[in-house]
Amino acid sequence: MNFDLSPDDIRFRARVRAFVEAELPADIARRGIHDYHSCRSDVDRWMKILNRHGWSAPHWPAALGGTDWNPLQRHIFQDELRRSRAPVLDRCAIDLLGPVLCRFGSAEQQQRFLPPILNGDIWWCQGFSEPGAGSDLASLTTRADLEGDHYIVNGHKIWTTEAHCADWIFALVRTDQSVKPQAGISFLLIDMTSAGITRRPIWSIDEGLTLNEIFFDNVRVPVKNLVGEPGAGWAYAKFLLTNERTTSAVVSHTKRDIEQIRHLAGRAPTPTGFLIDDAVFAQKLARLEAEVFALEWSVLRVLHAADGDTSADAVSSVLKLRGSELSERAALLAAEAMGDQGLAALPDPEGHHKLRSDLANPQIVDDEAIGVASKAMFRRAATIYGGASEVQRSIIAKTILRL
Amino acid sequence: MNFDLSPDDIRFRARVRAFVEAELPADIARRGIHDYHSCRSDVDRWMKILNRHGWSAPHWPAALGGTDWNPLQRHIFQDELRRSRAPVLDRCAIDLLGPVLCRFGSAEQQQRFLPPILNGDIWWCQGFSEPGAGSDLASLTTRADLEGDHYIVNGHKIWTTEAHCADWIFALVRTDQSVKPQAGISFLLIDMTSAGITRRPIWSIDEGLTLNEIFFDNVRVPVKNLVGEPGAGWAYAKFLLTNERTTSAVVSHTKRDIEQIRHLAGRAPTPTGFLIDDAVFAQKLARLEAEVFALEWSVLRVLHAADGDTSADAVSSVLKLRGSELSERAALLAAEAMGDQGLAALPDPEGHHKLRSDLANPQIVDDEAIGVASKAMFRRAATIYGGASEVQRSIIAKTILRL
Amino acid sequence: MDFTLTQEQTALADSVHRFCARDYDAARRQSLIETGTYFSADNWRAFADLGWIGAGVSEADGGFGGSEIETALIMQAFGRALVLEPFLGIAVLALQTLLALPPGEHRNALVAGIIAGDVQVALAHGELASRGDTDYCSSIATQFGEGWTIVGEKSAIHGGATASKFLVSARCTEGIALFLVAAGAPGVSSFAYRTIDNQLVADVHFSEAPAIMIAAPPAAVTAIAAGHAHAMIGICAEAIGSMDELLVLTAEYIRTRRQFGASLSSFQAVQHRMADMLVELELARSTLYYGLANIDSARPQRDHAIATMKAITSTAALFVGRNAIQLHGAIGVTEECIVGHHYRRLTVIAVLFGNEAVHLKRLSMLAMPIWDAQQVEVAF
Amino acid sequence: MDFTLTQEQTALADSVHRFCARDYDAARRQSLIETGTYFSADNWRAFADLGWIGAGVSEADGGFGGSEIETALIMQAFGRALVLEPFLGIAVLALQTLLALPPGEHRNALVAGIIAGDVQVALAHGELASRGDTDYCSSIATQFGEGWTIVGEKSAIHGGATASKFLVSARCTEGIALFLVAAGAPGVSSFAYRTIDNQLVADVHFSEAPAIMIAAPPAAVTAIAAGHAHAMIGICAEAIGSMDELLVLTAEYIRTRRQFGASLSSFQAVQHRMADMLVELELARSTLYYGLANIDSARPQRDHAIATMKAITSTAALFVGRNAIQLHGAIGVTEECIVGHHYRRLTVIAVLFGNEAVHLKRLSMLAMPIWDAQQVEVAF
Repeated sequence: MNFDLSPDDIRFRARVRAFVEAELPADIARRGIHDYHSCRSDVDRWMKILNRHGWSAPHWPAALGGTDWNPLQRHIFQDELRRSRAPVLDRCAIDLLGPVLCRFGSAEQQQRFLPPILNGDIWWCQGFSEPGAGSDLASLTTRADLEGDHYIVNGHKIWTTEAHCADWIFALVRTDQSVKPQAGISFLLIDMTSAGITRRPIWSIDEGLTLNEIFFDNVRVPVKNLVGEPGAGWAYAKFLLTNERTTSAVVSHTKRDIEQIRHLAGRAPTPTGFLIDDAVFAQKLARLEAEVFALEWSVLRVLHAADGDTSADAVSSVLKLRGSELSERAALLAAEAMGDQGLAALPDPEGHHKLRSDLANPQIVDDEAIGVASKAMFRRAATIYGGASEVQRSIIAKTILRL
Repeated sequence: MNFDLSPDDIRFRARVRAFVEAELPADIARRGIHDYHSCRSDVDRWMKILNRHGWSAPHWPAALGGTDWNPLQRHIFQDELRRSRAPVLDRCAIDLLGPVLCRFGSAEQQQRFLPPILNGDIWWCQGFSEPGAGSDLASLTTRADLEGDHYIVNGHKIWTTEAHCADWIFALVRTDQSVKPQAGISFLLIDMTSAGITRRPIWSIDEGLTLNEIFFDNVRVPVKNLVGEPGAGWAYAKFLLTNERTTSAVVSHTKRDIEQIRHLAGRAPTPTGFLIDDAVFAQKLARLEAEVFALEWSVLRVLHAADGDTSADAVSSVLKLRGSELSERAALLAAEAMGDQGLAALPDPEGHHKLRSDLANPQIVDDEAIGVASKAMFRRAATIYGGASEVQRSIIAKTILRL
Repeated sequence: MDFTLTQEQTALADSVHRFCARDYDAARRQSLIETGTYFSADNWRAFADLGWIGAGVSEADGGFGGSEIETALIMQAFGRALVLEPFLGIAVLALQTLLALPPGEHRNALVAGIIAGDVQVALAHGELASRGDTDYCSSIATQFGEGWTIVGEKSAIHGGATASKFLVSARCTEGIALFLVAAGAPGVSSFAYRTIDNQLVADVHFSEAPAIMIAAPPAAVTAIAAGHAHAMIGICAEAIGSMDELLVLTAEYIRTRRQFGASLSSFQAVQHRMADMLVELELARSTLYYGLANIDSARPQRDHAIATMKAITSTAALFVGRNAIQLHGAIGVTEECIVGHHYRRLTVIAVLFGNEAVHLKRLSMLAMPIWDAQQVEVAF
Repeated sequence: MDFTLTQEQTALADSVHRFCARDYDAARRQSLIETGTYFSADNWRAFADLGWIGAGVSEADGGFGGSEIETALIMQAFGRALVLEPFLGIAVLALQTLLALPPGEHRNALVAGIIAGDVQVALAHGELASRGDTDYCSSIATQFGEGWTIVGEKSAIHGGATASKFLVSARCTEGIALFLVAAGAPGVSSFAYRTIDNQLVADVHFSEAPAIMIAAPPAAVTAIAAGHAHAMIGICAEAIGSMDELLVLTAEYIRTRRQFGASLSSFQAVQHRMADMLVELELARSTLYYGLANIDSARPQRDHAIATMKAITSTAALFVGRNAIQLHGAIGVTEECIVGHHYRRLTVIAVLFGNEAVHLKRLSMLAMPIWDAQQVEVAF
């Protein structure tokens, strides 16, 4: 056992920090402090900067535009991006689709789709969930029927993140009705401008827009847009999800939240001083801090697990389960810190986040305080998406505890 | 709606308080402050005092030695007894068996058994649980086979509270093997001095003795000791349990714990003063206090439910579930208040509670501090006995929520 | 003691539920939101005409002779329907503060106007630093000839967005007094905004605003405390109504929704979560009764009941709201699902007038005797 | 970073586990309890002879060249077997306090004696008022010719029941110093007693007891803090071992125990509870690594790691211990079931050297920067 960071890793962090401080545009950095989702223009600009340095997708193979960093370095890189409040990239493309295309895509698909992803030119969304198939993906019913050199897609996807601004979608579709449920599923890439696609935005509890429904009505998709083998979609989807081993812990996001809470509580007046000096509030914040460090060291354990150690996949349920709870608690604690102002509806002053109304509290001007209420509400979904906590507990019981 | 106590009820509490202050012997009162179970001699003396006033079993019918108090008055009576730290009576006889005999016992059984119960002359234990039948009583296997005018009892009971000092046991036994499980069970009264009975004490986590195993080897029990009808034992057991509607909330016990914690924390030194002034400890204590008052008002609701309102039975699961949790938390908080001394093993200085060793901390002399560690450990069982919390949640889901 | 409703109380509760079912369904509520008004003058008129504003006011004060129980019944029904109008701020907090003052010309006229639905008065007392401490007030009143002027910043004032008059707390030499200030008076700037529950509040700034004193120090402090005690019962009752609705909605949903080939309600983890939600709700309901029982008790006893109620109800509200969404899954976090709106309101209620921590701190400061806390007097 | 054990570490852990399986099964442990000794001199001799006392000590100091990792491995194995001897108090707390002092005649001799298993020295530092605050000390040292005398009351001293020498903290004019006092010296009264986990501790009272100063103020305080940091790693490792054992025992039990016609492990509520226990355990294990990574770091960083570890492990210990019993049901609260003994030990560990609240308070006082807390130096 040895818990020291290597000098290389320490230098690596310094290098990333220096890069971000030099390259992240000031206006994007300031908007990054706000608790709204980054707007597409900020993300696009930042991805192009990263891409110039070859850092858009560090976890991809170096030959396809990634890097040869080790898992710890990739974690440090993400950690520094969160620290600097840089925009969050197009995760669907970079983190989910990218690794699948790198591994299972044809050379032609790789050449066609990977470069525009790295440069932020084409945005993707993920079409997995359906109204009748949430946590239970195997029961999906969207079908793709072969007709010459096209698939004809019919069906209905839901909870499709960022679909309102996505250019393409990668979807799980049923190409074979005759085999058992998992075996008939294929992985298809679909141009969102195709005829027959309708998008319906689903506004969410934070009054923001990330979720959508997508209806496919006889949408024609060229067969060359099928990834890998027909019927192998289930395996690709499982592969895709294992790439989320440690990111679902959202440790770096929550660390950023703790900094924010300290900032807000240090300025929040109470009858006797400032909230940060209230012993009970300080305990809650310290508890959160302790749990986040416990989670970060759990992430470090998984990052250093031997290649092919499948127990690390199971531990990712631990990370998701606790990470999502901490993420929600952190956002609520930030709101609590702000007192009366913590639950004021506040539209993005930059105008990118659409609230239903502009009746906002004009007293809230601190960048760190902007969007806190929306974040607190949005995070209510953290223990639901990506496999609800109840599902994670069952996975832990079955795969780790073998109950 | 009207939430005021009637002048009668207020006067009633004053009357009980005056009675207890006048009649509870000083030495018993002092020992009652300790956190050990009362010793039999204290209970016996106190029961005789109560019996002289006709107050041994207020919830029995007045004609059979009880009173005509209303449910609120019975609650106030118990509350005042807890407040004064009077010994806890022989619950098995008074609260469990008594009402069954009053309702289903023959006149002869009532005349024979009720008076010595009221006077604390004969102690009882309850033989329900078996090694293979804990929460799942219907599967019990102890059998009683009719042979002339005797039942021959063979089997094995476990978790039998106070059996080591009980004179008699009331037991559920299977008298008919041929019918469905619930239908073959009878309710039998057995003299513990009968030939063929072996008791094995089960020391528990607090190093105290309340639990026992009892083995029946061809024990002869006269048929006249059968309560009610053969095969009706299941119904009598259910009736017996409904008499615990509100007592399982143990509200008055936990109120007494809060007083104790305040006392201990007010004298527990910290680097800067006393623990009671520590904001974080004070929050924990206040949370406990708030929950206990919430529970007490829930008890009041059940006490005032209309006769025959069966929903009150279901609510008793709510009371047991939360009441047992609070009871455990209160005991742990008392131990926490005492700091280093909170988990010191401490034999009963009166010598009634047997610990495995007499290596006790001689620094602990405050009556309120004696037995705290034992209590903290004993209360770990609170969410297990009398229907574990998991069983209570299922009952609530099924009977109240109809899931 | 009697925990059942009288015939009149049942009739009142039914009448509010009927109104909400007919005139305050999700679609009508949503239209108040989408038009950006968050308030309907017609509804307010109905509240007055149906006698609800004065339901909890004695006949001597021009009301209909009920008590806080009637107010709680109305708020509970409003909680089920998530009514947006500031009944709490105006018909409970401001009105009950006024009622706690000794009779007088201004007080009586304001009370009559509020009950009639003609005047909306908001209590401008809380400040950003208060954080639920009702004793806190840093605004300053200065005498100026016959009248007064006020300087101060009041925060998140309920009903402040639609009120035409403010009842303002401010410090004069002798302590905290109450003043009447017209919303349109010079020196008054009001910033109305929404909280996440789609209710309107206002930050109101007074910069040498002209004012009339309507209660001097000792009476004013007493009245503010009384008003807040009533308001806390109001929001706790509202929370109970909202949680009642969530339990019904969630039970329905999990019975019909199927996953992994079985209805959600057949999963033990789901059943037990629902059981825990019910426990939280029922304990909170019990503390509402504890609060109601003591609304007219002497202060330390009333404070104990109110603090207990608010602490318990705040955590129950967060727990039930959170888990109602959790059991609904993704649909629960959409704007079109009413469950999320209940969560939003319950989250606001949990911090309104002080969160759990504030009220637990109050409980520990009170250090009330455990055994006599419910009996105002034991004749002994 | 490398989270896998070296070959030598694996061998050490195996050796301790083998010893415990062979010489420390439940029956042998119970006999130590029933004979009222709670300690076996043979075992202590074995701990020394097998090189465990000196396993975490550098060769320069007469040890076997390991680090705190070796100590943690031993304590973790002891946690699984619930070893009663005061390895923690003597071989970790006292020994590491001494090791943190500058070399010197007394220190070197005591270290050698402890490692050899010949001398048992206990650190008499904590007092009843300390409650986990290692900076607290109210005992007084007075110079008396060449030597010193000490007046003070030390509380719950680990290893104090069997120690022949006490390393005592007391205040002199310059601050807190460390003194050596023989257990049998005049003015020393030692009251040994059991805690609920069947471990012995002692309250030790010094009434003008003669003493030799072995560390003056700044060095003494530094050493006491270092000794406690090592001891906290020791008990957290012990807790991990105990929790590991509880998860194994409980999983076995619920797989075999049947209720309502099905094995307990088939109930979803039981499965989910076990999952939550595992999560608590794994997060605690992670903080043990955080603590180990920083045992030699500069103080604010070391303090952050230790406080995080102790806060997280304390709550995990209570949660896992409590629920292991809960899932066992009635059998879990009997003395003959080892599960209850784990709970008793875990409950003690949760408060030893300060409970969760104490360590969270320390964290908030530290107010460490979030981003650089793990990196001792970012070359930037």
